[in-house]
Amino acid sequence: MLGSGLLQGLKVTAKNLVGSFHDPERLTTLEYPEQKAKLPENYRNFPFLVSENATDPMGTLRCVGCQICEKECPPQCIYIEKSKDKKPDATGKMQVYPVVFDIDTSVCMSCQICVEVCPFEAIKMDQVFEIATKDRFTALLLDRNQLAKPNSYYHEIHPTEAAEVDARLLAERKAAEEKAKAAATPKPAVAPTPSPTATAPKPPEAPAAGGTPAP
Amino acid sequence: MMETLEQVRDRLLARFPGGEVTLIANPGPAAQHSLALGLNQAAAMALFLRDDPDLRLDYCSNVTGVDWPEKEIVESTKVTVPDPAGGPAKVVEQKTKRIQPGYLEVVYHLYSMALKHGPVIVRLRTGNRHDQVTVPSFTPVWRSCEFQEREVFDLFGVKFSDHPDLRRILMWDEFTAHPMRKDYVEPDDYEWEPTPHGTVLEKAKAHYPATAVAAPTAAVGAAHHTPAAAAVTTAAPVVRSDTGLETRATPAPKEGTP
Amino acid sequence: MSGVEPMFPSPSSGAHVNAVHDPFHGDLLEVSMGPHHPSTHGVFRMMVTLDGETIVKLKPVFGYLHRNHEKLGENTSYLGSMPYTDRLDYLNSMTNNWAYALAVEKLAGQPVPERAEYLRVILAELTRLLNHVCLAGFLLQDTGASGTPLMYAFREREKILDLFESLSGSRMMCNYQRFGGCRVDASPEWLAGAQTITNNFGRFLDEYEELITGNEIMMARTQGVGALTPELAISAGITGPMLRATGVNYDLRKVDAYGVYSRFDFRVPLGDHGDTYDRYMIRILEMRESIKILQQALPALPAGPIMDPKAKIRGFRPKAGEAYGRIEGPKGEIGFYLISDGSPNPYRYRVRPPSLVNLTVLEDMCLGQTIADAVIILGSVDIVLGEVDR
Amino acid sequence: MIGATSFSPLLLAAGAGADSFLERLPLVIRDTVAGVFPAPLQWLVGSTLSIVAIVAIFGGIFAGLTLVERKMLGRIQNRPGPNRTGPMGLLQPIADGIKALTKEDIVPRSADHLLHYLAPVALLAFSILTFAVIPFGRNLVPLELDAAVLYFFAAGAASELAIFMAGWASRNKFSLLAAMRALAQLISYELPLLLSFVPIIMLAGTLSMTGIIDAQAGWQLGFIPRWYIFTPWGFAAFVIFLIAALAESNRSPFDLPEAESELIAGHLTEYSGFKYALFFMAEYFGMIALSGMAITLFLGGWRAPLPFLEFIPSYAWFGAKLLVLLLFFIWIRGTFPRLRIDQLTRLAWKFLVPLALVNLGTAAFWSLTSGWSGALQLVRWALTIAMVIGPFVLLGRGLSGTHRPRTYRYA
Repeated sequence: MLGSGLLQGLKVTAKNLVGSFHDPERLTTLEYPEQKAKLPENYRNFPFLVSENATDPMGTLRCVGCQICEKECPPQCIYIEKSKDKKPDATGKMQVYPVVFDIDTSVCMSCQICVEVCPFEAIKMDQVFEIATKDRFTALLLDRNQLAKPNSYYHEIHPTEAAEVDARLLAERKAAEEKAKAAATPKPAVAPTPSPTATAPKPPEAPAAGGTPAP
Repeated sequence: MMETLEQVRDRLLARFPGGEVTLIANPGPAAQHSLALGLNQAAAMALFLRDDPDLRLDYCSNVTGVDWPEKEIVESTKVTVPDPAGGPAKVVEQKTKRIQPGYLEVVYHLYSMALKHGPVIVRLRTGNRHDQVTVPSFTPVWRSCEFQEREVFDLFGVKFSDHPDLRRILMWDEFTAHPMRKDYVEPDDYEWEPTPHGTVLEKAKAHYPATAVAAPTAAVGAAHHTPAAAAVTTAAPVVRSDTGLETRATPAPKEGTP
Repeated sequence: MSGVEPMFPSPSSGAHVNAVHDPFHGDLLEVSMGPHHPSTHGVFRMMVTLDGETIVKLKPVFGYLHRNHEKLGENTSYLGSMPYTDRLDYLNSMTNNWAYALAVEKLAGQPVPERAEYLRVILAELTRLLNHVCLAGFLLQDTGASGTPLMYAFREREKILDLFESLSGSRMMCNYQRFGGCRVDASPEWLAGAQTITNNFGRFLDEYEELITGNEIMMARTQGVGALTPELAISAGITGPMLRATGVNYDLRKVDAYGVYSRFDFRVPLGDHGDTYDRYMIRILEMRESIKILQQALPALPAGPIMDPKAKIRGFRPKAGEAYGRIEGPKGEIGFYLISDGSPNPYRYRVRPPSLVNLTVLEDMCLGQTIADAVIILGSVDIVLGEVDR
Repeated sequence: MIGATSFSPLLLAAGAGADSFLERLPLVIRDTVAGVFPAPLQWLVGSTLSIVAIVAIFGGIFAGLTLVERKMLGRIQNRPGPNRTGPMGLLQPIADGIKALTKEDIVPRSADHLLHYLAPVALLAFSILTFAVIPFGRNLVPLELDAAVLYFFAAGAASELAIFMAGWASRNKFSLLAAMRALAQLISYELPLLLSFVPIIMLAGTLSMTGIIDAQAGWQLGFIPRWYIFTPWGFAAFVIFLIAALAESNRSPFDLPEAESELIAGHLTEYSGFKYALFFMAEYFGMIALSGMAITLFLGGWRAPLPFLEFIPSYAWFGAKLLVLLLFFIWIRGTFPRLRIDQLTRLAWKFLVPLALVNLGTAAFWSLTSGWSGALQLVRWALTIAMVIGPFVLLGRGLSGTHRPRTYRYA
């Protein structure tokens, strides 16, 4: 009969009207500034640079200024100048370091490609999203001082991923040390210094292992 | 199952005695080979492809243009220069070290919804890239070409005769160039932004000589381009330019950062 | 030059409309709907010529969101284009990713592990749910239902977006597929969440249909409005639900059977009238079929790697050649045509946008209808301007 | 001068509680204030007080209603609605008002400035005029007219003229289309609106509002009020009236003149700031007035629904009924899509008008058979119900035509 469909519709909306007062499924909104949704571990926003410790972020940056991310970044929002000299990194090895490392977050599209291509686990995705500023120019151009965040922070926001990365780095370091030791025992004069450029070795699973391991 | 592309070519040649049909091999793993049709009978051939009971390519999925300029042709002949024998692709790569004039190409991907086969890829090639850029339109054969051919016209500059409504589609009507051509130079318009990239800085200098934005740009640029000035970024010079753009070398503290 | 008689000439093309100049009719009214119109789904513009409220001519105007996506694709690496495909049809980034990955995999002859294929199917079907449920909401919004169906649709969409976020890190710009697999593996918790949403989605659809499908106003507004014949639909290259609403059985999931779709049991709903109501209902029915696919795919997800071990992330240079890869996106056939010259960037990167091609027949459908119908016909075409204008 | 004495017939007709203090409170206040002034000015002061009271009270109701509507629509749509301004968003209307007042008033350069300015004012004036004759309570009729019903609809119909003014003066194509739609809608729906309550005038035998309310006094079986809605023809007339009232007040699903998905904002496209707010206010006033009319005609006016509830003052009952009707309007708005203009007029001419005409006959039959009792009473009810449902089904079939749910095939 004419109108039955209309009445049915009224029934559904009435159900939702009443349900919104007692059924959490029917009132799904969060009161944002007071209540915050829990960000999933994989959530990504803008990149940051991982440094080994918080007290000396510039001295312990993992980044070696290899400029791979700068080349691969689709919107070209990264700008790097690498140093002419070498400085000891967190492990004490002499490394080139980025003198300038800028990310223009007004251009960055949070695609995570820089993270995937980085062979040194030096750049990771941050989860800070309340970054509105009144200055659309320089406030959105982050330099390396603003980008550097300690590894502990990385553990805080991406615990699973960070643990994997740490384990991998540790294994790499150990392997390198043993290799060096093995190399040092017969011929102490020639210590192999791995080149800090794009050809640096990277574990094959690294690009794919952005998140949790396969169950 | 659909007949092979060679058979289609042979039937087309038999049906249109004066026509040209060339099989173009695709050396890649996809092995999607294509037919280049001569322009003089292309529309009739398209009609044949659509209405032939064995082919019934009633659905033209994709229409696009490709620009092959003069210089690049030496490198890219692997893909495009036909293999007369239709044999394996390797042979082609070695023989094509010759300079060809550039041309524009329109590629049609045809499928059959009735017989559920495809694709048959059809290519039309213009004589050159300047004055002989007219190819017959397939819009009368497949309506789906209407907007896509307009797009090819807009972005590549291929003209389609018999197209019912050949206007620019994505760019505005007053636009003159064809942006998808390989030799397209983007217009020199520029809005100042504090990016450290060298090319943008060069542009900035050209557009804002000496005064105005040159000051903040120079500040940013100097800081980034001379290692000695790297420390300047950590200081906080506030630069106020004549245009009222105020820039701080140390950006505002990020709120919400733990 | 060719002298081919068009089977389906484009109506009122180029020529101006014959205005009826008698005192009763008066002049025709030309209205520019868009690019800031509330219901043109973005910056789309229709130049509509009206006789009273009846449409006598309608010319779509595009390009307000044009950013030359294809040129960007030619100037960036193969991988670098992947995040840009998210921004084509920003509702369906997962299927865009898949279509692009499929085309590149064809170009490079890159195999994909089975687990990744299953994940792709799961995500594509979730995307289909997401897109269709949005469309159902927007369509009802266009008919003036003051937001209620749209809000219900968005409520469900949010749940799927949450899933995407927890898997890929971003709600809409997923950037998830890679050449030869996927970027992140799905955890058991994620799969359980997907299973819950799949189980509950049918109930939501029931309620949604109760709200609106039988509604007399809805039927009066959509039935017989914007009808399309199957012949014209085929000739105009219409794909997706809009094609199947006319009764043409052409679903790439069945025709091409790409990925692992041949392993799932699902049906393709077909309409008989090709009008707006059919287009709406086909999408509702397709959602129910998508739920069926998800119910089969989620438990059957095999263990194993998600990336082909030989796949390269950095320094990816496919051999010279070309490939056209297409999948059944929620809006229709989304295809990518790539020409490689052996360099890290594609020589030619082309997107076959379903939204743009489906708009070919907008004028055919709208002629003789009223201005109020034009809005819902446009809504039922289901366009996203990011893809139309590219 | 316009004291309690002028309502003495009413007082006599009233039942228990008619003389209670609460019932007389508004009049007492008015008379006390007016008594301060010299006698020749008392009528002026009294009328002014009535006007101020109406504008203030209904202005307040409007403000509250915007909030209630947004809250209720929000709840229907599974969201909380405005809740940021003040506790639970209660100050939202004030914020809206301030916003509307402080916004720039934009007038298109090519608009007809005078008409563009006058349209919102006229619309608001016309809709306030209709409040003059509505009996808000037992003793609260601002203006007692013998032909109050006619006056009400005359004033109400004029509001469409203001909408046309707005559409025409804006010099905008969308506004013009909206104006044409508004006129078509007015002409179409004036007829079913008027025809729907002709049976009531026939049975009540008066065009006076108080007379119609008096005709609905008393109880059936001791507890069912003798309101017209509780008769089969009265119910049918009520539904027709409601549909037509929705159309007259441009409410969803008949909000075609301002159909935002087609005509952007229709006649409101070129209005901004406080003029826009005036349109908004007038729309709500129109809705409130028509609801008040529906209450008076069908729902027993200010009368209590049950005998033992009569101690509650009459204006409270009026307010409660008004609230129920308004919430119903909002509920409808939250549920239905919008009709097309041709469907809208077809609904009026091919469905509502014939139905209203048939209903006139049904009411006549009801009136003629008022003497039937016992078993005949049942026959009377059955016949009238059949006379309501039969045409509804038949006309409904014609109206829906070929529109029905479809079944789909699978490949």
